[in-house]
Amino acid sequence: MSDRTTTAQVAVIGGGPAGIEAACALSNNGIRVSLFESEPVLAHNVGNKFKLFPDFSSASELVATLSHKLSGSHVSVHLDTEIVSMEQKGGLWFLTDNYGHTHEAVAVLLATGYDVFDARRKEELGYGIYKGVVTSIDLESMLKAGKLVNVLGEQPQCVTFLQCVGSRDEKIGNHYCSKVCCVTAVKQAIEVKKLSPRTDVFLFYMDLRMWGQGFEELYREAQEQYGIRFVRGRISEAASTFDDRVQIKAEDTLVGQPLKMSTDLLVLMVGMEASCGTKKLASCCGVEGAYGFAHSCSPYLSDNMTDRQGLFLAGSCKRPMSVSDTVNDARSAAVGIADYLKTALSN
Amino acid sequence: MDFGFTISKPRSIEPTEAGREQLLQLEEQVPTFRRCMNCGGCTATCSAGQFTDFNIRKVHNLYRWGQYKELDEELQKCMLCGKCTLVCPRGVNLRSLIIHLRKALNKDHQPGDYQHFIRNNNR
Amino acid sequence: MMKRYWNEYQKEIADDKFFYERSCIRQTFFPGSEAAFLKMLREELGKDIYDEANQHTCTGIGYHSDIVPLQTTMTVVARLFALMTEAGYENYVPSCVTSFGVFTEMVEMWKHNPELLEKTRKILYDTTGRTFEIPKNIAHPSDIIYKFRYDLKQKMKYQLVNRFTGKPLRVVEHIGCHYAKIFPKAGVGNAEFPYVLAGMIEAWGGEVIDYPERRHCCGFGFRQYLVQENRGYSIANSKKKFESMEPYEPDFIVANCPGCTMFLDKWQYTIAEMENKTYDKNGYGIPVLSYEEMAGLLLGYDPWKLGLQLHQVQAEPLLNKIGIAYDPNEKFTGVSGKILPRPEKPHNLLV
Amino acid sequence: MSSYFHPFILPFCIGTLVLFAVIAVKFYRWISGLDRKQKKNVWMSLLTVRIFPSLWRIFKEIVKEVLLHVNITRYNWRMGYMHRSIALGWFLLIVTGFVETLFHFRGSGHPPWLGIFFRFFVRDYTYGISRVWADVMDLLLLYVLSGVSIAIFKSIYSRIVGMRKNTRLRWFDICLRYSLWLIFPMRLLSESATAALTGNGGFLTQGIGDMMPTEFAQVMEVPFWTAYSTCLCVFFVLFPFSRYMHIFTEPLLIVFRSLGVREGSQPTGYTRMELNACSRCGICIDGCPLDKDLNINDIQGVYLLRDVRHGLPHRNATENCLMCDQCVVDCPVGIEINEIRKQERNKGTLDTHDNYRFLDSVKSFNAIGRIAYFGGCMSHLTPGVTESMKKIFDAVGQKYWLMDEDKTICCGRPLLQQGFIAQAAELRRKNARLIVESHAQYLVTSCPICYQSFKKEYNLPIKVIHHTEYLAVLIRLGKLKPHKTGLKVAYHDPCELGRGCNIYDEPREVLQAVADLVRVQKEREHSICCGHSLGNTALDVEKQDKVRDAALRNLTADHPDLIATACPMCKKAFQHGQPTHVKDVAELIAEQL
Repeated sequence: MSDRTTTAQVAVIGGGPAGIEAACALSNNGIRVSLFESEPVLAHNVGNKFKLFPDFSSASELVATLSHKLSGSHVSVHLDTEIVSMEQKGGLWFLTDNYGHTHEAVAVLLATGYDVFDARRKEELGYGIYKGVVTSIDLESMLKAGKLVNVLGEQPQCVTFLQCVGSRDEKIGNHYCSKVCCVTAVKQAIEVKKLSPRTDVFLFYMDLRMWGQGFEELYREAQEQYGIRFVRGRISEAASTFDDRVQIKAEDTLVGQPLKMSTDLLVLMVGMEASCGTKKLASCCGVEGAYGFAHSCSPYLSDNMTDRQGLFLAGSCKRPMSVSDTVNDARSAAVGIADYLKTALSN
Repeated sequence: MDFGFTISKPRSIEPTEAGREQLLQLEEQVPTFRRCMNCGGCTATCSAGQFTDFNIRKVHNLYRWGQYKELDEELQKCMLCGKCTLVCPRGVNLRSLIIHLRKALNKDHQPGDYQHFIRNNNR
Repeated sequence: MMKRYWNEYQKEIADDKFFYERSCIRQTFFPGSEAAFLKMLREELGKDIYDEANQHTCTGIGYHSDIVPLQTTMTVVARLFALMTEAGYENYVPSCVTSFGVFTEMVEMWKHNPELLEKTRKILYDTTGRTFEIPKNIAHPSDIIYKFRYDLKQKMKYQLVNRFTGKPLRVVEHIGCHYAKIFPKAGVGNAEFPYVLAGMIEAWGGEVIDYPERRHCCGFGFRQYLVQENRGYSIANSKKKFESMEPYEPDFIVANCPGCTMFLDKWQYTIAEMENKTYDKNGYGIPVLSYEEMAGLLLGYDPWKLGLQLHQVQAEPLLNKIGIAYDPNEKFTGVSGKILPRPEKPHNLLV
Repeated sequence: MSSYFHPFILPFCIGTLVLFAVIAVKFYRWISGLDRKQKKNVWMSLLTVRIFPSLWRIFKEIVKEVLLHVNITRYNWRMGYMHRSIALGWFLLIVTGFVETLFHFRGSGHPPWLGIFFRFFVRDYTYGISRVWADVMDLLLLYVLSGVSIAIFKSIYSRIVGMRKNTRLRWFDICLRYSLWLIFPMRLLSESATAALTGNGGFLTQGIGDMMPTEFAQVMEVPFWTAYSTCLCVFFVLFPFSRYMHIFTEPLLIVFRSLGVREGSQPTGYTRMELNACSRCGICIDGCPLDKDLNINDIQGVYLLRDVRHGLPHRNATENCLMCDQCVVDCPVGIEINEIRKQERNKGTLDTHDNYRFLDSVKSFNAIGRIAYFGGCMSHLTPGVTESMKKIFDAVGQKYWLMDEDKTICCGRPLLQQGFIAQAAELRRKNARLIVESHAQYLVTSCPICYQSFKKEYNLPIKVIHHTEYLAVLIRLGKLKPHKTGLKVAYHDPCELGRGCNIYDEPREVLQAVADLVRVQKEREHSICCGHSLGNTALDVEKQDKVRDAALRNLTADHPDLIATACPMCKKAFQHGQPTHVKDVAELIAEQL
């Protein structure tokens, strides 16, 4: 074996909440784990967030806790290391990274996560063309910086959220629901109101899916305490006004009349897509499912397993998932992997 | 003639068998029609709707319930520009829907006079 | 063969010796109908029917419009019963469906609240010095014609058959709401499937149309009609019925309630004037007959003596279809031989 | 003269007479069936001096297309050879036959059928120069026979002439095809039999004749000639009712087209000419995206023309077409297929008047000294294009009037394409009023659909240009000096701009100023439609997407950095496809100012 090769019992690809949680759980059971993260930092998707729904706990604290846990474990962490291909030979997995190094493992956990939808593909909404049009990710960093301003640098009079950008859209090819945007929008709307109480906040939705514990209560709070206006209709065009605000066209479907209004900020609730890494590795291993996500054996009893021996999945590389679901899924993956290792090693 | 009162409009929609048949026929012609989830994107973007009160979503929902009154006149406002079809997140073929709706609502409709021409001029 | 469950319910209808009470609307708008009914019973069937000269309203219109209080209605009904008792009859026959409903209702109320009956007897006696017995049998004239429909059929000159096509005439039957909707057991065939008119039509060769709004109210609705501003609601109900029956292309409508006969007839004119819409293909409207007129025509009575010229929708196309002979010149000659004034022609409805 | 008669010539003579009588009647009906405008065009062309050069052009085109089949050869040389060998070969066979007869009889005194049955009647023609004639005739017959054999092979395996598919023919046409194929072998046999007996054949017929036993030739000579004559008769009598009518119709079509006749919104006698001029060669099937990508194989031009001509049901062929004009460009006869399709789409009573009164209140704008810019309906969904154009106008100091900044009155072309003629005209009147009243200098539009409409259907008093033309002019004049980047760009020709309006060079010229243009396998007039064309209402989005994906595959084969196009509709279609960077030409320029 060359010095460029590392060996471990388990290779975890992806250093987000799923990867870290699973790696720590495995490591705590005495299993040797390597973790690969293509970015120079861990958990960058969560790290970009300000607060988490539904209880407004801090996202950075979550990341810090996870990092702390990881550094306290015996996991060997490889940052800035992107796994570009992998193959299975004689019961072992061989992973090749972007430096050309090979890593060996008995089991592999794919925790490659998601990318956010590129809102420029919905050109009619003007992202990248009008400055007043931002994505939910952009808004998150504004909220994090505690500075919510319109194009002119003033406190916005009006902020409008639009749901389902890049999700539930057959034209873009994403038929699925991204699951977390509804509650995220409600959370962000409340945060906008907290930061700037005099701003009018509108939220355009097609259906509001408040599926988790505390979500419906959050929705009600947004209506009752924060006076956020919910409009059932999809915005189909955005244009700019003479004063650099954004003019939007929608229909209030409950009134049955078209609606044309100006807003300082139009926030596009961009959905989740399979990340580049997910797409690449899932297709490389032949576990590619719908829309480029990785495909698990069955959603009920073997949701962490794949059709390939020793290849496991955790988190949003399978489908859009919230942070809490992701972490739980990672733990269940760790249990599955530990079981697998027992049988694999005894054979 | 003024009788001092007018005929009241029905307060509620009462679906009929005939309306159901008509709807099924339309759904057969434009299968994507069933997919609509009433997001209103079509109405929001509608070119004609920028000038006048024309709501294609409302029109086809009224058709669903067999409320045909004045729908034909309403549909004539459409310019067939195709923006609605382009923005529809569910891929409803709205232009086809509009043409078929107009055919269904227009009792005198016959295909162009060309058939007649063929009969007279063929071979 | 379709099973007709309503056939299983038959109400009790007296055989002979009837006390007849006229209807406010029928005797005003369709006087020939009541005359024809009496003639049919007396001459064709040989029954005893008494036509009291001192009779009066049952208060039905006022009662259902909340103008006349209940106790007043009870007393008025009691007086009518007193007239019957005095004349020595026990079988009450009110010409109007609403009267029929009122009488049935009052009798039912007295049955459950004897103190009300006692109070009514006392008031009637105190005010008029009359006493009364509750009738043994209350039947609507349509019930009686229904009961004797086969006897009448033997005397009929015509059938409900289109003589041009040889097919049965397509008939819409309309039952007044107060006939069986208040007390289902008071109607032949119950409230859902009143068979009283359908039985006549089928016995006499016609075909009954079963259309979606068959049981819908004609739109009279008392309170709705009485206030002009509310009439839009009344007419909307009639319109709903017409729109529902239109695709079935009925040859005529027959009703057992005088109010229904009147509104189904007159509203067709109003709708034609307001919206230029008629419900037959040729623009004449659908003729509306009372059951007495229908029976009378088939028995060969003169259409003009039956008073068909007083209807808004003219019956000539129907008469031609059945093949009933009539003299167009006699149309506006009264019973007394006096020439009646000719009505103005409507703008839209063809006559 | 009577010595040159034999009963077997009768079928041929009858057939020929019927053929010419029927054709005369048809031609008369078609020509008298031209509408007023078309007749006016014909007279205008005939009565001016322009007629002389056009007569020469007509002659040239007839020779090139009817005999030489230059267009088909250009499309595919094997297919061209097949058509040419039969058409030109047969034509020369007839002409040479007549010349030979004339030569033999020194001008006159012979019955007209002699040219066809020369060898049978002139049995002693075996000396001197006659040998040369016989060889020439045999050579021509061989030429035709080579074409017929290719045709027979093609009917089994179309790839032999480079076609993906054979046209599906009516049984009537199939039968007639067999009778056509039989004619030439029968002639060969007849002449060989005569040659066997008389020795008057050329290298081919004599060669075969020499192999025939004399008794056989004696018995079979007349039956062979009779069969030959009968084949000709059957073919001629049924000819005018079959696809072969194109042989005589095509020259007529060329004449009238050269005299300035074009399809109108209603079918006329000219339409009948076009319908009859289709030889059902099937070239239109070859390029059709619906056939290639969706396997929809009953709607192509050939089937539309066939079904319209014979009055067969054709609702699907009428409606289900992208109107991408690929078939129109490919058609070797130059039939205006999609104009006929539009006539067929005529919506009759659905096409009502006075629908758009709500547009009457729209006010024009005093745009004296400005240009009018019309983004088009779709441009509201591609703000990148309109914003870039605004930036460019500002950069060159051009004052402009945004005709449809907030709301657009559709140009009417989508309605027209769907057969709503009156409604489209109403919209054109509304827009034309706004444009004329504004007194703008000229009209720039970003949408090729609107561009084609304004240019061809509006008759506007001002010049209409597409924004790519505008940008090309600005760059040529040096008013715009964009920075050249190293981007590799593949350009997609929108159907309406390229095949529709012949604008291929300007967008490329503009692109080359800012980027490196990558060659695409199918480009210019062969560019693949983006699939989302407004010409079609019958396809659902899933199917449109399949056509789009084929177009994308074609464009991205060379892995360009981005795809450039010049149509908002195409741009949207590609944006919705697999994540690919798509930009309008205008955006690329605006970015590099």
